[in-house]
Amino acid sequence: MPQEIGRQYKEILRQYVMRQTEQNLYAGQNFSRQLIQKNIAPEDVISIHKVALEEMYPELPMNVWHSFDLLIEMMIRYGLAHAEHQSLIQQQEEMKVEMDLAANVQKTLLKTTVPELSGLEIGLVSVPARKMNGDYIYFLSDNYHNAGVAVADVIGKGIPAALCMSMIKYGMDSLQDATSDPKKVLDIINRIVEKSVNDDMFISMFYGRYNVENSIFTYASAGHEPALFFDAKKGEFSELHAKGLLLGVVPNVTYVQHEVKMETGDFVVMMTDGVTECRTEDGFIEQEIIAELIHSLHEESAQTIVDSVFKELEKMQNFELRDDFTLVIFKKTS
Amino acid sequence: MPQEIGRQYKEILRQYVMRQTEQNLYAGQNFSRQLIQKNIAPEDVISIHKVALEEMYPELPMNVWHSFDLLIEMMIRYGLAHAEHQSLIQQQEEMKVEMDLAANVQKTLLKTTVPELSGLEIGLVSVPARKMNGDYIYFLSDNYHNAGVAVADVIGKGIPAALCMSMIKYGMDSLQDATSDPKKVLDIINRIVEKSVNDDMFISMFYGRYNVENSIFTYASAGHEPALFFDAKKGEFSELHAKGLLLGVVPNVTYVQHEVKMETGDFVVMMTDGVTECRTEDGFIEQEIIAELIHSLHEESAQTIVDSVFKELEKMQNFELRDDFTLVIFKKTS
Amino acid sequence: MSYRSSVEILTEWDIVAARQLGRNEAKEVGFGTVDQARITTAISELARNIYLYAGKGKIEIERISEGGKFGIIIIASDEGPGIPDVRKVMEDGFSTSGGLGAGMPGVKRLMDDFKIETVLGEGTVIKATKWIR
Amino acid sequence: MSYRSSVEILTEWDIVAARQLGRNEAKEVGFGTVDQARITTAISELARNIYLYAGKGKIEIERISEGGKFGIIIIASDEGPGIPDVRKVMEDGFSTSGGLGAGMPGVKRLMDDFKIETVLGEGTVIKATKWIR
Ligand SMILES: [Mn+2]
Ligand SMILES: [Mn+2]
Ligand SMILES: [Mn+2]
Ligand SMILES: [Mn+2]
Repeated sequence: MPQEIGRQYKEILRQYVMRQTEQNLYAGQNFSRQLIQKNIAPEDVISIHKVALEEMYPELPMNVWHSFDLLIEMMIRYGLAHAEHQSLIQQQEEMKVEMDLAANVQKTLLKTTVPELSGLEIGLVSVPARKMNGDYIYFLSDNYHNAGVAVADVIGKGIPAALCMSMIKYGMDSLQDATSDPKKVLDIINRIVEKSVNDDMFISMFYGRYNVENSIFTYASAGHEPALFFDAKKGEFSELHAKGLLLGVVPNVTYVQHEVKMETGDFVVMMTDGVTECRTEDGFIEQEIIAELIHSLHEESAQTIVDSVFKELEKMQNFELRDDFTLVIFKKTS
Repeated sequence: MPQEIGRQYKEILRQYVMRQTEQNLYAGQNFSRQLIQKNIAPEDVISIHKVALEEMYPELPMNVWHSFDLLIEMMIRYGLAHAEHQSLIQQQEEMKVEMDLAANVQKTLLKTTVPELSGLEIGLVSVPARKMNGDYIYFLSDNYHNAGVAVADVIGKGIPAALCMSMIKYGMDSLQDATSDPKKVLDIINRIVEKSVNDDMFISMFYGRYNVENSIFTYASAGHEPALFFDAKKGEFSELHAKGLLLGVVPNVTYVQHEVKMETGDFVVMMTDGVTECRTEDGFIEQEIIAELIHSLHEESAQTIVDSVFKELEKMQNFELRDDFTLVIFKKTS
Repeated sequence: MSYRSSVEILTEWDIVAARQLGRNEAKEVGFGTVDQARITTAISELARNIYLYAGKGKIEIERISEGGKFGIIIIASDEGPGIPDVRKVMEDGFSTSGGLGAGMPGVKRLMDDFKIETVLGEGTVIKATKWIR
Repeated sequence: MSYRSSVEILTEWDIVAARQLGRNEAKEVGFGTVDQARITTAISELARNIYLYAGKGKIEIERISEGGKFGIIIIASDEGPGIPDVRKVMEDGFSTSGGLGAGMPGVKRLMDDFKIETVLGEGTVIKATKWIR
């Protein structure tokens, strides 16, 4: 223990014992900040205090000094926890650097390009609850007639989910054909997932394909959150239901697909359960609130809608995302 | 603060002030354990101490009590750090569960089967420095004539490395042919890596193939640690050098391959730099020591050799692995 | 209406004045010595933030009671630049705090309840509540 | 040869005896009060481990000096089952220690140097050294 610290503390103590002002307490607390930064353990602080007091009041009874020895003993384990904290902080820092890097690797590995088709607007927001995203979006397109999108969610978050996602990506890569039927896409991905994933990992996926020639949106679902269809003329929402088993449960599943005809101004909202299961302290945010919110924005561009919905829901949840949040909108503009 | 705690502490303090025995200090420290478990902050401990002392010695001068108020103020930030520690521990615990799960997912994703060919013994040990392995082993085999092995190392550790590995796996999966030439394998994997990996991620890979019919071991390297060849007759090691660029640097690389004829008792040692760059407090463990170690074990089975080498090097490093450690031996037994 | 008093934060000395106000109020409401020190530390952090990042603002202390419980609210407000990423500010920045447990997560820990409202370009209002146990 | 004294660990009371020995030695060698308490805590942990996991063993204290520096070595030895995975034992088990910083990583932190040797089925010897600063 450098003597200088003892000397400084004695001065602060002398001042405070003389005059119990806020300023002297403030000086004390600022000094304690420095002590922590210098890795002084709490038991050392007691010892410094004892020494300073001994020098100032050597006449105090022995009992007082004995009592300080017990207090030092009491503080040793707090000091250990404190030292543990320092190394934990360092580990945390390393982990943070690693996670940032991993998130970057993930972004590069899973990158996908939003198709640009005339007559179709696509809006996308996908925000991980933590560093790594367990939601996955993959676009397929011939850049002319068809735009397909896979919206997937690994049941689970973080790194294990991210590892699973990399597998889906390779499955999707192998498709390379935007005209594939949604049911067929789910079929293929299901087989890949079933083969290479742990039994306790499940993935839900929605696959939708829009054809600009006939304005038909075709979709199928593997246990995924239903999509919403906004009918601009009626100003109403309806759910795009589709039944289908989660990916990876059994090797052979035949998925069914449905279709809906879109008119100008209509849009389809695809999402993960991170959107529908947003919750505040008071419980879940009601579905209707989300639908109303989107409704109020329906004249905006697809990207503006998704961005605004995310911002609003983030605020409602007091800026704490409990699950990865993904929202995709396909909007027919002409 | 429950009054009970104050009462108990006062009793411990009374005992200790009366008789300064080790047993009383032991009682105090055990009590401090309980306090920590009950989430009592260090500033609370000072306050409890002050109250107990006040009750025991009300006649002490005011200065003593003022001094305790400053000490409480000094402890507040230690208390904050302590509370931070508690939540950090919880995060750490969640992270641990997540990493365990991720390591499991990785194991399932990257699983590979050790080929069984008559006349060839294969030994394998691959231990991650942390939870996730950034070293990767993949076996290819026709289970009859040829056994191939890819030994790869992502430059980097942990999760980002693990994500990259998943990509190599899909590349290797697409090969499915144990007769492929090593140079061709590296060629293909290089193209995949170059396409989908960040510019700052590099992977080294050694690919070796043994043919039981002609006893020839053919190999090529993409910037990987050289393999060692043990000549049983001479009782000597030589390095299997092979030049070649790391994977992922440029899209088109032509790798060169070399071959070596094996006699009964000969073996090839393939490894990652986690083996050659083992280090103790005093610096790197010398290459010669590792070679001598393997030499002394050369009559053992391939698996016994790799296991023994790992155990010995782990001990030399005081049980702290600095890098993922992978060692593969191909030994001709007849 | 409940009793409210305030201190303007312009210089570093005002931090001490805000602490003094908070400690006095906490004492009068009936908090013990340790909790007084905790409330004061929370005020310290909030006032320091105003001083460092907004330039000026104020700390108000409001005494509250509800169903026989008594407590205190610290209201820190400024017309500074606002906080662009609240999620980030509320995250434990263990390494940046250097184990000091400082910043907004520290204030949240010292108090029982913590609310933040911020608008870019308009300012920030933070309300932190603590009840006597 | 350097001065060495020891305590057998068989019952929980022997933990106190080992602590007492360690504290006396540390005091005589010239450690300050706080370091005495740290050395004693390290002995506590080691003796407790013997008592809990090996059944019996001993704690020896050796005074050491080197180039004008003075210090102490705690040697904890047992003929228990040995430690199957040393890496795991030396890892910070934050959650298992519940923030108590206990176990072998705790001993390592309390002391300056820490060495462990263990053979399955034969036992474990731990040597922990601390120097006067
Ligand atoms: Mn998920
Ligand atoms: Mn989800
Ligand atoms: Mn590596
Ligand atoms: Mn390596």
